[in-house]
Amino acid sequence: MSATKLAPRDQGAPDYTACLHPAMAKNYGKWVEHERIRPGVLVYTAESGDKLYTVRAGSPRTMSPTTIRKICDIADRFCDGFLRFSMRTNVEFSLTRQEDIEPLMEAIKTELGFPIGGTGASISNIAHTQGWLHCNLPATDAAGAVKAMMDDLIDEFENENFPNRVKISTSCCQINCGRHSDIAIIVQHHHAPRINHNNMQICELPKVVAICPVAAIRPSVVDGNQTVEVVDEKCMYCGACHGQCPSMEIRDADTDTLSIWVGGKGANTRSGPSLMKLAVWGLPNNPPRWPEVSDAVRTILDAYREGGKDWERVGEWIERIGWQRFFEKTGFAFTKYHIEDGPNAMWTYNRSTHVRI
Amino acid sequence: MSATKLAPRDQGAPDYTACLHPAMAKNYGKWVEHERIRPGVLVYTAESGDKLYTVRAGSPRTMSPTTIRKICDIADRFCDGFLRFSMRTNVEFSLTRQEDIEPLMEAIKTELGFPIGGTGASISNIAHTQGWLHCNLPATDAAGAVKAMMDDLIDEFENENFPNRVKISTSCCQINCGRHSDIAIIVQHHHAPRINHNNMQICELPKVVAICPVAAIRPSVVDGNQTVEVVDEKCMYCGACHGQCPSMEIRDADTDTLSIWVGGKGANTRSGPSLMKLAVWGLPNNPPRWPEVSDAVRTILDAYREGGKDWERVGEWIERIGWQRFFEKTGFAFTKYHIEDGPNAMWTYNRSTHVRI
Amino acid sequence: MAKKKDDKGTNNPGLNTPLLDELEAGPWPSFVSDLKQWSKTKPQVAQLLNQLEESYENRWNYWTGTVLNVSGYGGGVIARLSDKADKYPDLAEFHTIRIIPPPGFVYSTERLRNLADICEKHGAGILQLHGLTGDALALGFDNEGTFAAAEDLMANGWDLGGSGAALRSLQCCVGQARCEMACFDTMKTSRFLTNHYIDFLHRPEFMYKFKIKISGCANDCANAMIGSDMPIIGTWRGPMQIDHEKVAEYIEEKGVEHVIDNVITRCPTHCISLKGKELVIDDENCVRCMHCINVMHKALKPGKDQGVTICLGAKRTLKIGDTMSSVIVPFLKLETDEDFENLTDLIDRMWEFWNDNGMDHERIGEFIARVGLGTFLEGCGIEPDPRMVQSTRTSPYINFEELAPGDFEGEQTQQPKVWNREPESRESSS
Amino acid sequence: MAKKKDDKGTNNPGLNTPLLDELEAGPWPSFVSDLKQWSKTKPQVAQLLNQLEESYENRWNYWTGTVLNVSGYGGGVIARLSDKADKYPDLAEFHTIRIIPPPGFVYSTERLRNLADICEKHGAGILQLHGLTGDALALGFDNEGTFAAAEDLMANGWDLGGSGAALRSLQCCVGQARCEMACFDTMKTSRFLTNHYIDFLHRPEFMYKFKIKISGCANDCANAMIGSDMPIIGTWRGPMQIDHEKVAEYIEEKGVEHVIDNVITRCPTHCISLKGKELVIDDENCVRCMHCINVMHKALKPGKDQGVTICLGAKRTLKIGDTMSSVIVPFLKLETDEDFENLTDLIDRMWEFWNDNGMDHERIGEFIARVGLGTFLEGCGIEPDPRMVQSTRTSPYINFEELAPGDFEGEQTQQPKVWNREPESRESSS
Ligand code: SRM
Ligand code: SRM
Ligand code: SRM
Ligand code: SRM
Ligand code: SF4
Ligand code: SF4
Ligand code: SF4
Ligand code: SF4
Ligand code: SF4
Ligand code: SF4
Ligand code: SF4
Ligand code: SF4
Repeated sequence: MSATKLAPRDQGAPDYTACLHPAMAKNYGKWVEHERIRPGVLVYTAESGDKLYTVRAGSPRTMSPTTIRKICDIADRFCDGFLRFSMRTNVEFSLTRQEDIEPLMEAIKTELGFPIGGTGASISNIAHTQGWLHCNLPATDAAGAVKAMMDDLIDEFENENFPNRVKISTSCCQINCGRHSDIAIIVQHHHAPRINHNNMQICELPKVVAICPVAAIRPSVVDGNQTVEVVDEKCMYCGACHGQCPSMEIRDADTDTLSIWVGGKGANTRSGPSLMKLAVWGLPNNPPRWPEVSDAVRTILDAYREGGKDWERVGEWIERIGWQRFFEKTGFAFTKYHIEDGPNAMWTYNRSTHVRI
Repeated sequence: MSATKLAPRDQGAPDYTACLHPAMAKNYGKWVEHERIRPGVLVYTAESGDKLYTVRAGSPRTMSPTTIRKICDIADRFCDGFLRFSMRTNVEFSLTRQEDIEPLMEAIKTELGFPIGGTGASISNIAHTQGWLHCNLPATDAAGAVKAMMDDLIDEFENENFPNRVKISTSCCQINCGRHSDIAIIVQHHHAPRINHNNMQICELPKVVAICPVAAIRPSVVDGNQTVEVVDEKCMYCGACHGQCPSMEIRDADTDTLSIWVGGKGANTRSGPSLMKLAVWGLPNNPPRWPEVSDAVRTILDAYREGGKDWERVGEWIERIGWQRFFEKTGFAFTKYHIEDGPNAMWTYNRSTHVRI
Repeated sequence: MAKKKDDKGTNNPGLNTPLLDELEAGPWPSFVSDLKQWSKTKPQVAQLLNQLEESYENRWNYWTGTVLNVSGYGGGVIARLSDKADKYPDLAEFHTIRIIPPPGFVYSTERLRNLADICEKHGAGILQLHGLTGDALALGFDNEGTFAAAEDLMANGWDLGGSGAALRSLQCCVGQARCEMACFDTMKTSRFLTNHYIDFLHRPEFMYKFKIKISGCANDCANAMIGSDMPIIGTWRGPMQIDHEKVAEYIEEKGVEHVIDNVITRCPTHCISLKGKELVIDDENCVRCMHCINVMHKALKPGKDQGVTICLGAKRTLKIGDTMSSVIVPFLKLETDEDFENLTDLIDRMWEFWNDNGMDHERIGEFIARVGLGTFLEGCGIEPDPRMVQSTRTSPYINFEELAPGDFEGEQTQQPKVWNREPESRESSS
Repeated sequence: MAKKKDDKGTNNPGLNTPLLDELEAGPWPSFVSDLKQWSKTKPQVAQLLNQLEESYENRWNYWTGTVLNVSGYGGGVIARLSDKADKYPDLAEFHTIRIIPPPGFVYSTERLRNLADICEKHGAGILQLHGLTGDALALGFDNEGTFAAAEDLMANGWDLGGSGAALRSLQCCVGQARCEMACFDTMKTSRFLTNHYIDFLHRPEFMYKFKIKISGCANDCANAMIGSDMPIIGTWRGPMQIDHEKVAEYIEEKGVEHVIDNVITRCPTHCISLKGKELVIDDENCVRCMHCINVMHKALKPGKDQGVTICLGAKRTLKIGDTMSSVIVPFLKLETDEDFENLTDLIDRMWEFWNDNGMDHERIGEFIARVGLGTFLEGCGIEPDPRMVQSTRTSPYINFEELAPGDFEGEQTQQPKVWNREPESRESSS
């Protein structure tokens, strides 16, 4: 590369105005109404009376240039050469000619093999993380579990049969890049990190000691090497040290398990944002299709569909019926591990006599 | 006393059945209905059809035998020789003859000088603590402030003009034996404890060091005496050490101030119990009548009466209208001191975009 | 040095209380007026008022605490010495005796007069009915007077209340004696627990104080939820009682809007709906908060199958900040002897675990905050129940004992990855 | 050692992925099928799939992180080295480039093809649209390929995204481009802030990462509240817009019960009431949660005087547990240049205080949790506002600077009480 002239730096975000469908550009800030024609298809009406149809298609997020080009081909044919991706890695094709909706949907299905849906009270695409494909920390894969789950849930993507939108995410380690969701799958470790003392980076030592939230790591010397040791009794297996220093290995293929969390919500609607909470733990890390995870998610979804009132998100439904009923209706066990510990624990206890009996 | 034969020990609680008004004894567990005839007077109806009238009179809690005997005289005349005290130190006269209600009320007013009321959506008697009359820790008096406040609020005791019951309490130190209430008055200190090094009890040393919530106290030696010292920057002026050891003096007549807290609630009604929160700070400790306190309490009460919906307790009203409106409507200033600090602070922040604009 | 009772009031300086006198004006009954009057009978009360006047003037307190015990008891007396004993000799010892009142604060005038008589006889005779924990407080005894009063009280069927690191005197609402909301017998429960545990009440041997308060229903008139380590609160299971005729009458009288605004929208779980003139309650989701019953108390009542919910942990703010009570037993019947045994069995186990593992001055709520509710339940042999929590945990870091490596068959196969490369930090050339 | 691009796929072992093949079945589009197909064009992708197959088999990961920087940039590349480089030489260096997408993820096919072309040319060509922070992710570049791709991208108008202790690529919802709920121009704001702060995005010099996400309204489709250090959320002041005719139509169509159950009872502040066929909103108490507007979106709309609410502090759980965003600016107009200056001025002050006083790896939410919101506000020169808190403090222990002794006139008059008696511990005799 040494001969190459450097390209311009620090250009920032591309000019979006050049990327807007003409109807979007024209009616920017002047939309007045939307309606769902059918699952996966919305129509937006502008002050001008213009109508913009949008067809939402589920993507696997990770795509080859071939697939990207197929998407572009379709957008060129039906959407004046524009398209967008949604916050949940769906592809959105917008068009102004109503009569093109059917042919467009046909093209999406046959040429891309992407399902159409993810709108309204459906299950949209599952947010997921890098997993074994690219991250250095994962204890499981995320894309594989998502593919398996979505195979199972495809009807729920293509229809709008829930009390409200259902957002699902999976993460491949406890760091949880997948964020809080109505339903989230994450990993748990079950013993303290093992240390590769031969390989400890001196430069990392102070950082790795500092990052432990419970001060379980202390400097030590093994075989004359500066290294660290972990106080087993204190360690809560969080893996923060592992992220800081790869010689602290937190993962264990034999003992790592998956767990499912429910009720995370970012929307400020009604009760506002809320963190997700533990529903089921101890599911096996079972590639390639993690059937136990799909089953448990399905169990939660069925109970939610049956018990939720319109507009209640998963967490709001559980809040209303109470956790006791949640466990009754899903059949999962409530254990002492479901009870929060740590500094904020008291705030999660039932500080009233409000109980369902 | 050495000659006295010891009386029987460990007898426990007196037999309440011998202390029940006959109508209470007869209809124990068989009451079906109550109604407020007028403020201060209730009628209870039993399955048997029996009716029991109850007149509630405000007492100053601290009473001489003379006053006690006057109470007994009235109860003998109208109540078959029985009476009770309520949870808020009111005296309750129960009777079965409706025609005796007026004469009873007359007797209470003229012979005892006690007001009648405290029922329903009124302000009942103010719960208070020992103060300078008997405790070893107080920075202010409680009974005096209560007397002054109740003089001001007597109409509110005798009528039921609020959205819901109003419970007020005062405490004479930050320990706050007065408990959480709709409105509570407590004391604040403003500098670290001063230490009487000559008088430090060695036996107390480990205890006083241990009790400091922020580890601000450490052992030290002054003039050859084992004593302690306080790290000023750490101290939060809580006074825990003062309760443990009188040689740690937290009070300061010149700088101690009073503050008013709102929204405490023990009832499980609706939203359930809640802790009280800071409304106003920095009121002067101003005996004998603490007029600034009465004024501030009145301001809160007026705003609550005007803005609260039926059945909303003070805290529920504030929750609904939001703290911003509370400060607007009362005219009190919101300051950085109103923002919680310490470990649970984050839980009190507004973790949504819910704002009134 | 204790003085003879007869000495009291010798050289009494006379009342001089200009500030306190300002508390005589106004319509609310004045404790100052009452005590001034009383000081004519009990001269030491004049000294008390004079000292209080100085407190008002200087905004300063003149009492010092000490310890005084009646033979066989480790608590019940709050002993105070005046810092101004030179000036007010009768305040040199000026103690309060805590006396267990009849549960629910019910009195016959005979009993109440008896109390006043004894307190007058042996001390200053000032009574406070009642202290915030629920004792009858009698103020103003010197050491000898305290001992004499205690004997006299006990000879008359009274007993001392709690103080220090002990079970405290219990408090309960009037309950079934006069209230149709009461879901169980609060007075009986209060007396039963007091007497069953009287040893723990009188001889402090806990980690720290323990308060029990008892309310007949969730309205919690006994201030149990915020004022006690262990609130016992009446409740029911199954549907509440609805008198549909009275519901219709109520709606007729007050109008639909009133019912929506005051009942329907106020239910914490939104489990009530209005179908014409009928209230329909989704009983599965009623959390027994009492609100709708309070509003429509002639039409609605607690259900028939009654019992209690037991909570744990409230205290005020010292050290770790306020703790609130949280559910420990969602529902317990409290009628038969066996039911009461279940209750004491539970309390025994909780006390044992707390006292075996707690720290000095650590209330049970602080103890639970420190060790965690999960550990506490396990220590007491109580099954975890989702009703104990408002929500399950948010923190993903869990110490799963069941899944510790030892419980897995065979050896750990995966060793730490050998990370044997120097970390590279590169920049594109030029 | 970097290899020449031409080498890729030499001695490619061929695909052997029985487990991954199971992810080809089923109706959902399969990334495995796509990549298998693509491996015919890019042989290194076959190695990638084979290594992934081993991960699936052994439940183990084979990537190690490292650092690689494009000239002039301190981030934007997530560099990975395979632990199985011996077996899969083309994975020896296999980096991801984070690329700033057009705000709102809008693309012309021209731009998207351009992106795909460049990525194919210099690396494995795998794209993820988009990463959870909001970057366009391009996977599979070796060191040289990374540098070449970066130059090519930049020559074509793209720029690198954020990584490390830097401002991260911003993310915003589609907003005014297609949504009638949008209360401000999310795309413009996103681009403006990206470009204004591009230096902080490209050259990590913060305490730790800082994410900004932007949603046009409180529905928060951009996941700002739980996924960013600083959510910027559209809102309005004054009354919302109501089309009373459409309200009546809606009630007609759906019935009163439906409206009560889905609108009236769901309002968090109970500020909506139904008077016949009219909705009455107590605008003072509307907290702009969007719920009623979502349900009756043809009849109700955000008010006309629009702006943003700014929050601060969300991050996931590492170290101190999850933090959530809380309000820092209740309302800010965001239309004129001056408005935008107000915004950057605010951000500048917050960043300065955080970076001057924060600790290593401390996100701004953790920083606030440590120093307290009061201190933070003061440090940034922001006025405290009650809308920043859900409730005022419960802890009575306050360090009042204003009332420190120095601020009082004169000397402290009261010295500690002289407690010069031995504590007495007495028992009644016998
Ligand atoms: C396209 C997209 C924005 C974008 O810029 O990409 C979008 C678009 C719309 N959202 Fe959204 N939301 C989008 C992600 C989200 C997210 C974030 C996410 O999915 O990760 C959330 C917040 C999730 C959370 O709480 O953590 C979100 C919470 C909502 C809500 C609130 C739902 C609730 O009641 O809590 C609404 C309101 C509604 O449903 O009427 C909403 C409403 C809408 C509306 C109806 C707004 C409008 O008038 O256009 C849009 C049509 C959606 C539909 O599916 O019927 N959108 N929406 C995103 C599509 C994601 C997808 O492909 O599935
Ligand atoms: C007599 C007393 C019980 C006792 O054993 O002494 C009592 C008696 C009644 N209470 Fe109470 N409450 C009594 C203290 C309390 C307390 C504790 C306190 O005042 O310190 C509370 C809880 C305070 C808190 O939340 O911290 C209390 C919260 C209630 C409530 C719940 C109000 C709410 O909506 O939150 C009700 C329900 C109601 O008002 O209908 C209630 C209702 C009642 C009823 C109507 C119950 C009944 O059917 O008899 C009684 C008539 C009261 C009246 O004043 O109209 N009572 N009530 C107490 C009178 C105190 C006084 O003299 O003022
Ligand atoms: C007398 C009484 C106030 C009154 O005038 O009614 C009182 C008076 C004292 N309380 Fe209290 N407390 C009294 C009810 C309460 C309550 C209310 C309750 O029980 O419902 C509370 C709040 C609830 C709680 O238990 O936390 C209360 C919370 C405290 C605390 C703070 C505990 C905490 O951890 O935050 C202390 C100090 C301590 O425990 O270290 C305390 C300590 C004290 C001491 C013993 C001061 C001391 O440590 O030396 C006071 C003795 C004063 C005296 O001369 O009699 N007192 N104290 C109440 C007891 C009367 C009775 O027996 O009926
Ligand atoms: C790529 C991505 C997942 C994905 O597949 O989409 C990702 C991947 C990584 N995240 Fe993340 N995070 C990604 C979005 C998130 C999010 C979601 C978001 O931004 O909305 C979160 C949760 C919100 C938050 O910021 O906390 C997130 C929380 C973390 C954390 C935990 C922070 C915490 O304090 O709890 C770490 C570890 C850390 O910061 O020390 C982390 C660290 C990492 C690292 C850099 C692992 C490491 O420390 O070495 C991962 C690099 C993987 C790779 O090979 O590319 N990542 N990470 C996302 C970024 C793509 C993009 O640029 O568009
Ligand atoms: S969740 Fe963990 S393993 Fe997965 S991408 Fe994020 S940091 Fe990497
Ligand atoms: S896993 Fe977490 S708790 Fe354990 S040593 Fe590492 S950083 Fe500390
Ligand atoms: S509040 Fe403080 S000063 Fe008042 S009685 Fe209780 S412990 Fe004593
Ligand atoms: S006042 Fe409180 S914080 Fe200060 S030294 Fe005493 S116990 Fe510690
Ligand atoms: S707590 Fe319930 S039972 Fe007891 S007095 Fe109050 S309303 Fe009646
Ligand atoms: S008691 Fe409370 S929870 Fe039960 S129906 Fe009535 S208002 Fe709802
Ligand atoms: S956040 Fe609001 S403005 Fe943005 S897309 Fe969602 S609904 Fe529309
Ligand atoms: S936007 Fe939310 S807070 Fe405002 S009126 Fe509608 S539901 Fe109520």
